Order: sequence, then C-alpha cells, then structure tokens
Amino acid sequence: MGARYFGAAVKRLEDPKLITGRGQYLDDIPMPGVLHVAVVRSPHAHALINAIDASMARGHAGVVAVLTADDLGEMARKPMPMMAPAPMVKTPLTQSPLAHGSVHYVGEAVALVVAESRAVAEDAAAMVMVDYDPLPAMVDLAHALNEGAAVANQALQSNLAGTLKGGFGDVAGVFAKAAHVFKESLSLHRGGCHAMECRGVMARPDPSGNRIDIWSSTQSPYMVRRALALCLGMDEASVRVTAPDVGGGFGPKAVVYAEDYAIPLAARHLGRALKWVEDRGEHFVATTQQRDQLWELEVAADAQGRMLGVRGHCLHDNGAYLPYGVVLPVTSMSSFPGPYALEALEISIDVIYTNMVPNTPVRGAGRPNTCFVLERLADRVARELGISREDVRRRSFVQVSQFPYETGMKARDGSPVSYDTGDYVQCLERAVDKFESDFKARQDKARAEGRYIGMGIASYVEDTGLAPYEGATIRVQPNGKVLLLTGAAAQGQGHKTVFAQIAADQLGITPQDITVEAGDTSLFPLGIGTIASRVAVTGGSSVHMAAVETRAKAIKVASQVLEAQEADLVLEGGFVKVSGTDRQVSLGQLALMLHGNFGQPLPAGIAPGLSATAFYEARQTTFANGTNLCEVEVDIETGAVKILRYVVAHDCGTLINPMLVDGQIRGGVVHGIGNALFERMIYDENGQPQTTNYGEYLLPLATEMPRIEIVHMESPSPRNPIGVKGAGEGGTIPAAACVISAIEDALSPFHVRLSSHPLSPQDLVKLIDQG
Amino acid sequence: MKIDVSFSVPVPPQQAWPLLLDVPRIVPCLPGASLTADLGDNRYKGQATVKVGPVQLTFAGEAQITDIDDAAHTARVIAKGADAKGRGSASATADFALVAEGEGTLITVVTDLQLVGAVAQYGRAQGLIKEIASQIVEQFAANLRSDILARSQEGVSASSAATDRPTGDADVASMAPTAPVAPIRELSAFALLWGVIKSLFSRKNQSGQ
Amino acid sequence: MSELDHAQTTRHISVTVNGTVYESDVLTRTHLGDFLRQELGLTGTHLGCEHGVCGACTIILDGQPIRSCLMLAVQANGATIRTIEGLAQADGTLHPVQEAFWDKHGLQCGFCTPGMVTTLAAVLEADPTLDETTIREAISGNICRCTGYETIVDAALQAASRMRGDH
Amino acid sequence: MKASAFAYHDPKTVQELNSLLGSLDNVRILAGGQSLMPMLNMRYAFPDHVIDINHIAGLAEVVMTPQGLRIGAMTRQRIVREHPLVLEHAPVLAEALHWVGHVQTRARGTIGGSLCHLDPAAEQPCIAALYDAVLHVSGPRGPRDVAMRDWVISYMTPNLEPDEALLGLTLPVWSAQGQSIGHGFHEFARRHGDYAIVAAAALVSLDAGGVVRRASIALAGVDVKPVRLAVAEQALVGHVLDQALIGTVSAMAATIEMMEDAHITPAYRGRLAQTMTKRALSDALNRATGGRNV
Repeated sequence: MGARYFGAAVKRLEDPKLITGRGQYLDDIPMPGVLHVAVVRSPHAHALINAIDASMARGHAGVVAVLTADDLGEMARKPMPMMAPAPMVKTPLTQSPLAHGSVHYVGEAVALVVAESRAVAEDAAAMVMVDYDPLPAMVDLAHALNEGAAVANQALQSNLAGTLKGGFGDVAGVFAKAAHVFKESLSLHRGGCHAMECRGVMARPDPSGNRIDIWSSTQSPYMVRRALALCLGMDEASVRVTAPDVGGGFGPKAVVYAEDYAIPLAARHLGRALKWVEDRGEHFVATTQQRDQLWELEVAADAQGRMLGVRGHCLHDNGAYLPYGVVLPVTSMSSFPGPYALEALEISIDVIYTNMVPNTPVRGAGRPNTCFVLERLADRVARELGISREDVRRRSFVQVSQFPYETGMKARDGSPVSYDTGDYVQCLERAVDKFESDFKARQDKARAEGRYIGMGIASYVEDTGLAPYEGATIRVQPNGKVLLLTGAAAQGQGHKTVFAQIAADQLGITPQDITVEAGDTSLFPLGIGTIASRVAVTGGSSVHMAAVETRAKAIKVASQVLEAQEADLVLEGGFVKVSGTDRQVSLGQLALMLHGNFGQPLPAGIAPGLSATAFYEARQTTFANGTNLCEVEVDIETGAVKILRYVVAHDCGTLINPMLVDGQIRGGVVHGIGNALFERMIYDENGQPQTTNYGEYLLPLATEMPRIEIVHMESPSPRNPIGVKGAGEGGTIPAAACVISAIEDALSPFHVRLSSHPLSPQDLVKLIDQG
Repeated sequence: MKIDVSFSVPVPPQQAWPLLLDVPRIVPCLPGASLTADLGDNRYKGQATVKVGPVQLTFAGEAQITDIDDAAHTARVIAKGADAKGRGSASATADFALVAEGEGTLITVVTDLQLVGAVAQYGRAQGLIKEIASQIVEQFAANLRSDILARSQEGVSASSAATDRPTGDADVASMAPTAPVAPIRELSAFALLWGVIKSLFSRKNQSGQ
Repeated sequence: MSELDHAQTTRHISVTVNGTVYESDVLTRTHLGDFLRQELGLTGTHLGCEHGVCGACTIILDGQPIRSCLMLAVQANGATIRTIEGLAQADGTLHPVQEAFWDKHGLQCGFCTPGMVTTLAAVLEADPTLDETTIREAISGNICRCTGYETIVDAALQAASRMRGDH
Repeated sequence: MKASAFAYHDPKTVQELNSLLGSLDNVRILAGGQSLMPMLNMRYAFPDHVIDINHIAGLAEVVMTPQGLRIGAMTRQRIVREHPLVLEHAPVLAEALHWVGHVQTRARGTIGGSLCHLDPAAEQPCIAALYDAVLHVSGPRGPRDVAMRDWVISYMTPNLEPDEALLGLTLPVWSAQGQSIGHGFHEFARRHGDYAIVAAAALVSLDAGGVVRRASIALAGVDVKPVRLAVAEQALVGHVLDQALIGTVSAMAATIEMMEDAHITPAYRGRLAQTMTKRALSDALNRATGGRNV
C-alpha cells in the first residue's frame, strides 16, 4: 500500500463548516426550553461562609431557582475526586461542586442562579447575599512554608501538600569533581490558557430521571462521563456526554470542573434542561491556570563546558486545590534531564497550596518550566566559560550513538525513562544552518549603531503519546462510505483529517470518503482525552490498527467473492481489485454482504460487518525533541522587545500532515512568547486578582508576533506502528526560554541577567539601569 | 491596604473625645456617608458613596465602635459594607487615638481597608484607591474642624453638643447635625480626585495637615 | 430594573441580515451579538470576551467591521448586516477569504474564525492592496490562540491577491 | 457578562437631548459605545437611562471655520482619520488615530466619546490639548465653550454638568504663514491598539532659517489629564531646532511629577515621556524640514 495521504498536507475536513459559521460550539446548540445559569462566586480568597440569603434573588422576576450546596444534596458538598490520584499528598484537597462552609480562592463556585435568561440570572446573582468571615489569604509562594505563614485551608497544618524527589547518579561526587559549579535562582509566573471559547456545560435530564445528556466544552468527554456516572450513581450507558465543536482547550479543558458536576446535579434536581456558559470574566477566576514556580539550582560542568550534573529545589504553587493531583510537578520532574546526558541529577519539588486559582496543565504542563531552568543553566555555563551557547549544547546533549537512551529517571510506572530515537545535535545544527551564520557580525554592527539585537536558543525533549490508550472503530457502510468512530475528540488539532488520512491509505479510498465521529460517548465505548500531545500516537495508532484489520478482512472476503489469491488483491478507489484484471468488488458490496441478510449465513470464518475496532495501548513513551533559535531587538530607551526572527527545528517522528504539525508548532511558539513577554496573572496581597479583562491581561496579537520558520526532522519512533511522536506542545515548551535567552544576549553589554518570566519592558528598563 | 492619617482639631482631647464618639454628628462629616439607623450599643447602620472616575459605588453596611478607652482616648471602629450592585464589599478597621497638641488635639487614625470583589479588581484604577481613601479621611478631618469651629463661633461648646448621644433605634431624621456642616453628598469625583492629584504631585505630606 | 416598565426596556426593530429583513421586539439591554445569536439563530457570530477586545463577534454593519458585543441590538434598527453566514454565495461558492483560510490552514479550533474572516472580508473588499504589515494591523483587534496568526496572514495575502484579480 | 436593564432613549435633536438630560437621573450617554458598552457588559456601570445620541442630526460634521477645524462629537474615528480636512489641517490627529484601538472600534468609536471617557492615556484628548482645542457643550442653560485646559476636572471626569452634553470641538489649527509646520506623534503601548502607557504629540512651526517660531508639546499617560509641556515649548521658541535642542527639551518631560497606578512606576513613565517627546519632536523636525535635518 503506497502512502498517498499519510504524510501529505491534506486540507482539513473540519474547515468547510467552521469557515461558513456552521460550527456548533456549546452555546450554539439549540435546546428548546433550556434555562440559563449564572454562578455566584466567592469574592474572597479565603473565608468562612456563615450564611447565604437568596430570598431577594429568588423573588426576582424570571428567576426559577437559586441553588446552594445544601439544596443539591450530599454530592454537591462532597469533594470531587482527584483526576490523578496522588498518594504522596498528606492532605489531598479538592473542591466540591458548590462551596459549603468555606471558600479558598476568588472565583470558587458558591451557588447557582437559574433563570429564563442569562441576563436575568446575572441580575439575581448580584442579589444573593453571602455572609462571609474573611480569613488570612496565602498568596506568597516564597514564604508559604515559613513559620507563622497563613494557611491556605483550615484543614491544613502547613501549606505543603507534599514533596517530590527525583534524580540519579552520584550527585555529590559529580559536583565535587566538576571543574565548574554555578548557582541560579529562577522563577516563572502564572498565566491562563485563554481558549477563545470559554468553558460551558449543558445538561438535559430525561423526564424519567433514568438518563441524562450532558454537553461540555471539554477535552475529555469520557472523563466527564466517568465522573458523572459515579456521582449520579447511574450506568455509563445512561450518561451521554458530548464534546461538541470545542473552541480551544490548551489543557485546562481536560479538567472535570465544579460546573461539570453542579449543572447536571441542578438539572436533575429541577427536571429541566440547564445551560451555563462561562463568560470571560469568570474564565479569569474559575478556569485553572499555570506556571508559578520558584527554583534554586546548581549546575556542574567540566572544563570544556559539558554539563555533568544538576541539583536543585523548587517551590511549586498549585493553587487552592489539587484537581489533577500533582501531575504538574510530576511533569516538571520527569522533564529532567531534557536533552542533556547528565551523569547526576537531584531535584526536589515542594508542592504548595495557596489561595489562588487551582493549577492544572496549560499547554506544556510542567515542561516549559523545566525547559526554562535547564536552558538558563546551559546559557550560564556558556557565558561563564566564554564558549558559544550552541557548543555547550552540542557537548552536553545525548549523542545519536546513545539511543535508545536511559536517562536514569523513572517513569510514572517505575520503569526506566528511555528516549526512543532522535539526533539532538543534528536537529540543533539544522536550526543553526537555517538561522544563518553571520549573526555575530550583524550584532556587532548593530551595537555600533546603538541598536541591541540578540540571538536566543533553547532545546527540549518532550515525552509524548502518554498512556494508557485510545481506540477507534472503522466500519465500511453499504454505500461504500466509511465511518470512523473514536474517543479522541479535538479542540482544533484536526483529528478528523489526520485519522481519515491514516485510514484512507489502508482502505484505498480518499479522506473525503470517511466520516469521523469523535467526542460522543454514545458512539464509542472508551476514551481518555486529548491532552499531553498524545492523540497522534495513541489515537492515530489505533486508527491505523483498525484500518489494517478492516483491509485484511476486505481482502479475505473479496478473495472468496472474486475467487482470487489474497496476494493478488489490491484496494483502489473504493474497490478490491484483482491486480492486472478488471475483476473487482466494491467495499460497499462487501459491507452489504457482511451486514448480512435474513436466513443467509455469512461466509465461513467471517465475523459480521466489514469493520474492526482497535485500541492502541501506549506502554512505552515516545520522545519528541527540538531546538529553537530566535532574534530579538531591544529598544533600551523603552524596554520594548521586538522578535525579528524565529526558527524551529524539530523532530516529532513521522509526520502525518506537515501542514497541521506546522500549525501546532506555530500556535505553541506564540503561546510561549506570550508567557515570556505578555501574560501575567496578577494577584494582590489579599488574593484579589488584578488582571481580569483583556485590557489588563495581555494576549499575543498579530502585530507583535513574528513569522516562524520551521525545519522538520523525522526520526520515526519504533514504539508505535506509524512511527509518530506528539507535536501539540513542542512549540510552547522551549519558546519562552528561547526569547529570554535572546533578550539576555541583546543586553549583554549591560550585563543584564534574566532569571524569570514574564518580563515587561518596565522590568527590562530597570535591569538595564542596574546593569 | 493600610492607610494612616492624622489631623488636628482646635479643642483639647477631653472635648474632642466625646465629640468623636458622637456618631450621628460626625457621620455627616464623612464625605459621601450617611447614617440610616442607630442599632444601639455603639452599632450603626449607614451607607457611603464613592466615585472612582466613571464608576460610582455605594456601600451599605454596619459600623461598630469597640475598645473605647475613655482614659487613654483610644477607640476602634469596625465597619463593613457591600456595594448595592453586587460589585464587591469593603471592610475596614480604624484605630483612633487622641493626644494633646498645644491647645488642640492630634487625632491619628490607622485604617486597614480591605476591598473584595469587582471593586478590588479594577486593575489600572487600583493605584488610586488608596489615594481616594486617604482623601476621604482628610476631607473628613477638614469637615470636622469646620464643624467644631462653626459651633465654637456660635458659642456652643463642642462637649455640651456632644453629651446628648442618641441611643436605641432613634429616628434618623433627628440625627442631622445641629450646626451647619459643609453640605456633602457623595464625595464628588472633583473634590476627591483633585486631592488625589495634589497628593500624587506632592507625596511628602500624605498625612494631611 | 424592576422600576422600569416594559415600554422603556423593549423596542421594535427592523434589521436586514444577510439579505433577509427581520422584524423583532428586543430588550434594550441586549447587545447585537446576543440578538443575532439568540433571536435570529445566527450562531456563527461568536462571543469571546464581551468587552470589546477579542474580536470574535465582529460583523459587517453597513459595510464596516464592528464588534457586535459593543453595540445594542436596538441601535441596529434600519441597518444592513453581514455575518459569517452571509459571506459565501447562495450557490455555496466561498468568499475568497473563506477559501484562503481553508487553503492556508488559517484556522484550528475555529472559534475566532468568523470574526477574523468578517474583519478581513470587510477590509479587503475596501482595499485589496493591503500588505503583511497592514493586514496584521487590520486583525490586531482579533485574538487567535491557536494559529500564531501566520497562516491567517498568509490566507489574507492569498485572498487579497485573488480579490485584486492577480489570478 | 450581560448589561443590567435600563431605559433606552434616542433623541433626534439637541433640544430633546437636553430636556432628557434635565429630567432623568442616573443617565449615561451612548455615543460610539466603545467605552460605555464594555462597562455595561461587565456591570461596572448601572445607568437607569441610556441616551443614544447616534440619531441626532448634525453631530458628525467636519468643517473649517474661522476659529479652526470643527469636528462634531459623533464623528467616527475612522472618518476623522481619513477626512481630507483633517489630513490637510491637522495631520497629527490622523496620525494619532492610527494608534487608537482597532479597525472595528474606530468604525464605531467617536472623537466626542473619547473626550468624555477621558482615559488618562487616550490619544484624542492629547491632540485636543496639543491644539488648545475648544469644546462645545450644550445644556438647558444654553451652549457654552470650554477650553481643553479646563475640560478634565479629575480622573476620567469631564467638566460637564449632569444635564450637559458635548456636541463637538474646534481645533485652532495652525496656518503656515510662510513658515513650515511639522508634527510628530509617538506612543508606547505594550501592544498595537492598547491604551498607551505614555504618548507624546508635537507641533512646531519653523521659519526659513529653521528657527522655531511656535511650538506645542502634549503628553498623555503622565497624569489623569493630558499635560502640555509649556516649559519645553518656551525653550524651543526662538532657537534653531536640532537634535541637541530636542535632547535638552525632551529631558524636561521626565521632570514632571508622574502619576502612579498598580502596574507602572512614575520613574518608568518619566523615561517614556522623555523618549516619546524626543521621537515626536524629531518627526516634527523632519517633516518641517522635508527630511533635510534627519
């Protein structure tokens, strides 16, 4: 079978409806008689709830109900299950669907107002009088473990949720023998995901109370179904969860939120269809955020600038709760040692509770954090030893001869972490070649003219294709068209297109002949979710396996129908043909046969249906890698940073659709640039968020973003049948580190040292003046 | 948010003290504030209106005078109120202390103001909130002084005026100050922010006169 | 505002949207974006922030791209509006901007796309000579979190070229 | 994020407008809506009455009068930016408008709306200050004119009585009279279209010898209202404008007392004020001299 679509830049099957306004996002779904919900949220970062007086709100015209935790019963008061259990956490805290007794961050859901319109619900929400007793708020990560520090929750003795430790090798020995040891204090600040579609939940209970249909703007409809079936004590078959068109996810939409529980609970309670659509103001305080970490690190290097060892400690702010357990610090930990062949590593991460919005993965999860600190250390070594930043990396990287390379770290299941394939040095060289050689000359010339340009570099390795599995069913219909059903819903990645590309080649049809249905739990039995750059590997492999099986079955049956050797049969244009003859049978005819007719047995040894279902179980992780280079100019009078060029060389294994991979990379890089230069979620000392609109919280705009030049390497992974690796986060992971590296280089005449992001022009001016 | 102010009144502490505790009388001196009910044992209901640029906020709530030390001339006022439109709430603890200062009295007020909800999240306007709060207290001081002066000109001693402190659920109407006080409705953005700008321009004398 | 009577908070309007005249009673507080989505069922116009920054709700009002969340429905009385649903021709032929978004992978999740496409359709119909810089300025009021903007710019450049009749 | 309910009024004449303003309480005037609508949607503002002045005839005209360029309050920013009279007589206004919001907001936003909203960093009030604009106000007590220097009475608060409305403004534009006029406008914002942190506008009129005969410099974002750099203006007049002189007078911009907010320090504002002034004056010089003195 020659690959005609796999690997080609196929235009997306998703687009025709989306470019003509016929997409159907959660708030677009027609739902006769639906009532609208506004959520009453805590204005306090930490407080006790004495009483809730909803009498005025209940009396407001158009209000159907005001519901508190007490109205919705025990399930509304019970803490929600942690999505990734964390046994190491002494006091595991998760939010309950509606707060009762106390609140622990500004924005925590306290009550639901149900009304005939959202506007009326908002009118009444302002009339719900909640009597709070404010408690001291913990918003100071650096001092969260100090004696006498305010505790973020009265259930806690200390703000320490737990400590992760990881590493390998003779750390003391390596640091003792090292020619050089350098110390850095580094930090990253939190931002949001800001999918352009906010979250939303709609629930329609069956009058009998035995069924409920739920629509959620989620990355994980199957997680929502699992959670709600358990919560409502219903069969999973009776809880149908649909992720409609979803307007971006970027991580936080993988969480099952308070509203995902509270809205269905309220819908059942009232016996009415309810809809809650998060508005942008709510998104700033009720959707999970990420990146606050404070690091103290040391790097050991030999006399040639080869990095030998890293050791350090991190304070990780996880906000008020652990909805996703400790997956973030675990991801930060497991992202060591990155592309570097270290002899020794010792890292400890203290996971801290604070009274801010809970943290869960935002594009890259803990990886951009670890990439940032490792790349800062690599740049430091280069600076101190007076060698190029490229050389430090060339000398310190895992070399191509070392693959598969066991880093010394342990995976979540305790097995050794082993990088599958790649050529990290070669990937760096491609970026350097693309970037051009005469940068130094241009930099000197620019400085002579009083202009300050700088080159940045950052490299990364990303674990992709995370366990446990995804699955797919392929079924040829009597009309010859193919149904492809899977649990791996998309939020813009283009799954329908790439899955159809994978299947089309096997079945000898075009992607347009395939209808892909994803994200409706009633159409496919099981799924995990579109997170952690995992779907191309897990979903893609399962589609491939199901397609191969379907193809084999078609050939087997066709060989009987056509009385030909299986070896002589080819699939082409929707037919199984005897090569070199005009004898053929269409896939539709075969499907009709295998659908069966009354009284007629199917051919011997053939199961019903020209179809197959396959699950791909990811038992070994695949590792993507890349090196980014960029050029910036800093206006030293204003501190303005302009990104002049951005080059990405990256390797995510075999490419299914290079156009879509480029799209993932570009979007990811720009998200990282936002983290480096623009996006800062500010809280005041009482835990009041200060940046709660798009005038105060700055997202990257077209006018500030560079073109992003991409060079692909393809080192197929031997760990899945299609050789692919994930690409969803590889753009974001190194981008902030790369931009910061470039700014530091541009400002080197001022001896400016950069140790955190985001950095504002005002910050840079201050550093220039101090320099 | 800590706001410290101090101001002088032209009467000695033993006269200023009861005057300061005469809530129905001093409330009208507080810009934008009005008393709606006396709940007894030093608890009062009232409301205060403040303008931040185009945004007008009206906080309705309760205040209580506690820790009254007639010997040391110190007292604490604990107040909390919520915006009528649900845009958040404010709570403040203000510690008053009087000390003799020549013929008059130096009154220091150490206030800890906490804003929550939308009012605390205006971002760009946040820098002005502290200035605005300081201005409110400073204008309060100015009004109080002019009130005292007005009375002393009438020959009415501040202390005697202060003796009939209403208790119980008194009729609010009867609580209007007996002497003419500069009429203040909601603290006008003009008066308020002119002060803000003044203090922005001369940060030295933050603590009023 | 319970004190306000129905007459003061409701108005009858007549508005032409994508060639169809609609007559409707609207609450005066309803913004145009909500009116298009809820009253007319034209849900292609998206609401991304409702405070006038993200641009997802952009529509073309009397020839100009505007933010439908920053205008009251009652103000649209007598206006002629084009939304994303009205850009393609009746026979389904896509607007050059729509075509280019598909060709150049100018969208991923698609949520900002209606605002991007209406904005670019309006500015390019007025002036198809825009270059990369002016195109980036034209969409600087439209936030996209997926694409990094580059393929949107490429799509706009392709559309501009077609609209100039270059080929 | 839905506005609370209000009564909607759409007067057709200024007289109707004034009588409404005189008879109603808790009113907000709706012009282009680019500032008021977000405040309504976010429930920062709760007017009982919204008066839409988009239907009042004659408020969107741009004409030259003996007093200068008169611009109706309801003239959309898009129109002002492209208007031939503006481009001929006040090109610095057109240039400033390039930085105002985005194509969608300029299509609705009005110059009068901006002059009443009065964000401290807004460009249009800055240009009004640059020209010593006269603002035309109407009220039940009849029309009155307000000089721009008296227009901003405090943070985001115009000099308007509750029953008054802004009808337009006149920019006393400069006539060359044999001299050459140059303008410049620079602002620093984090992103294109954002409110500036600091903006500077400059106008100079040079005689044949390159000597400054008249100069005007206005800054936005340094105080709650636009600030004229009178000292710097005086320091320019009578001297040949060159980079050295520009450097000297720009430094004066940094010396004024800067306002402070949660995000930006006075020191940084000062630095930006100096830099933006320098760049605005350099542009003005280049334009006045046809680029000869680059």
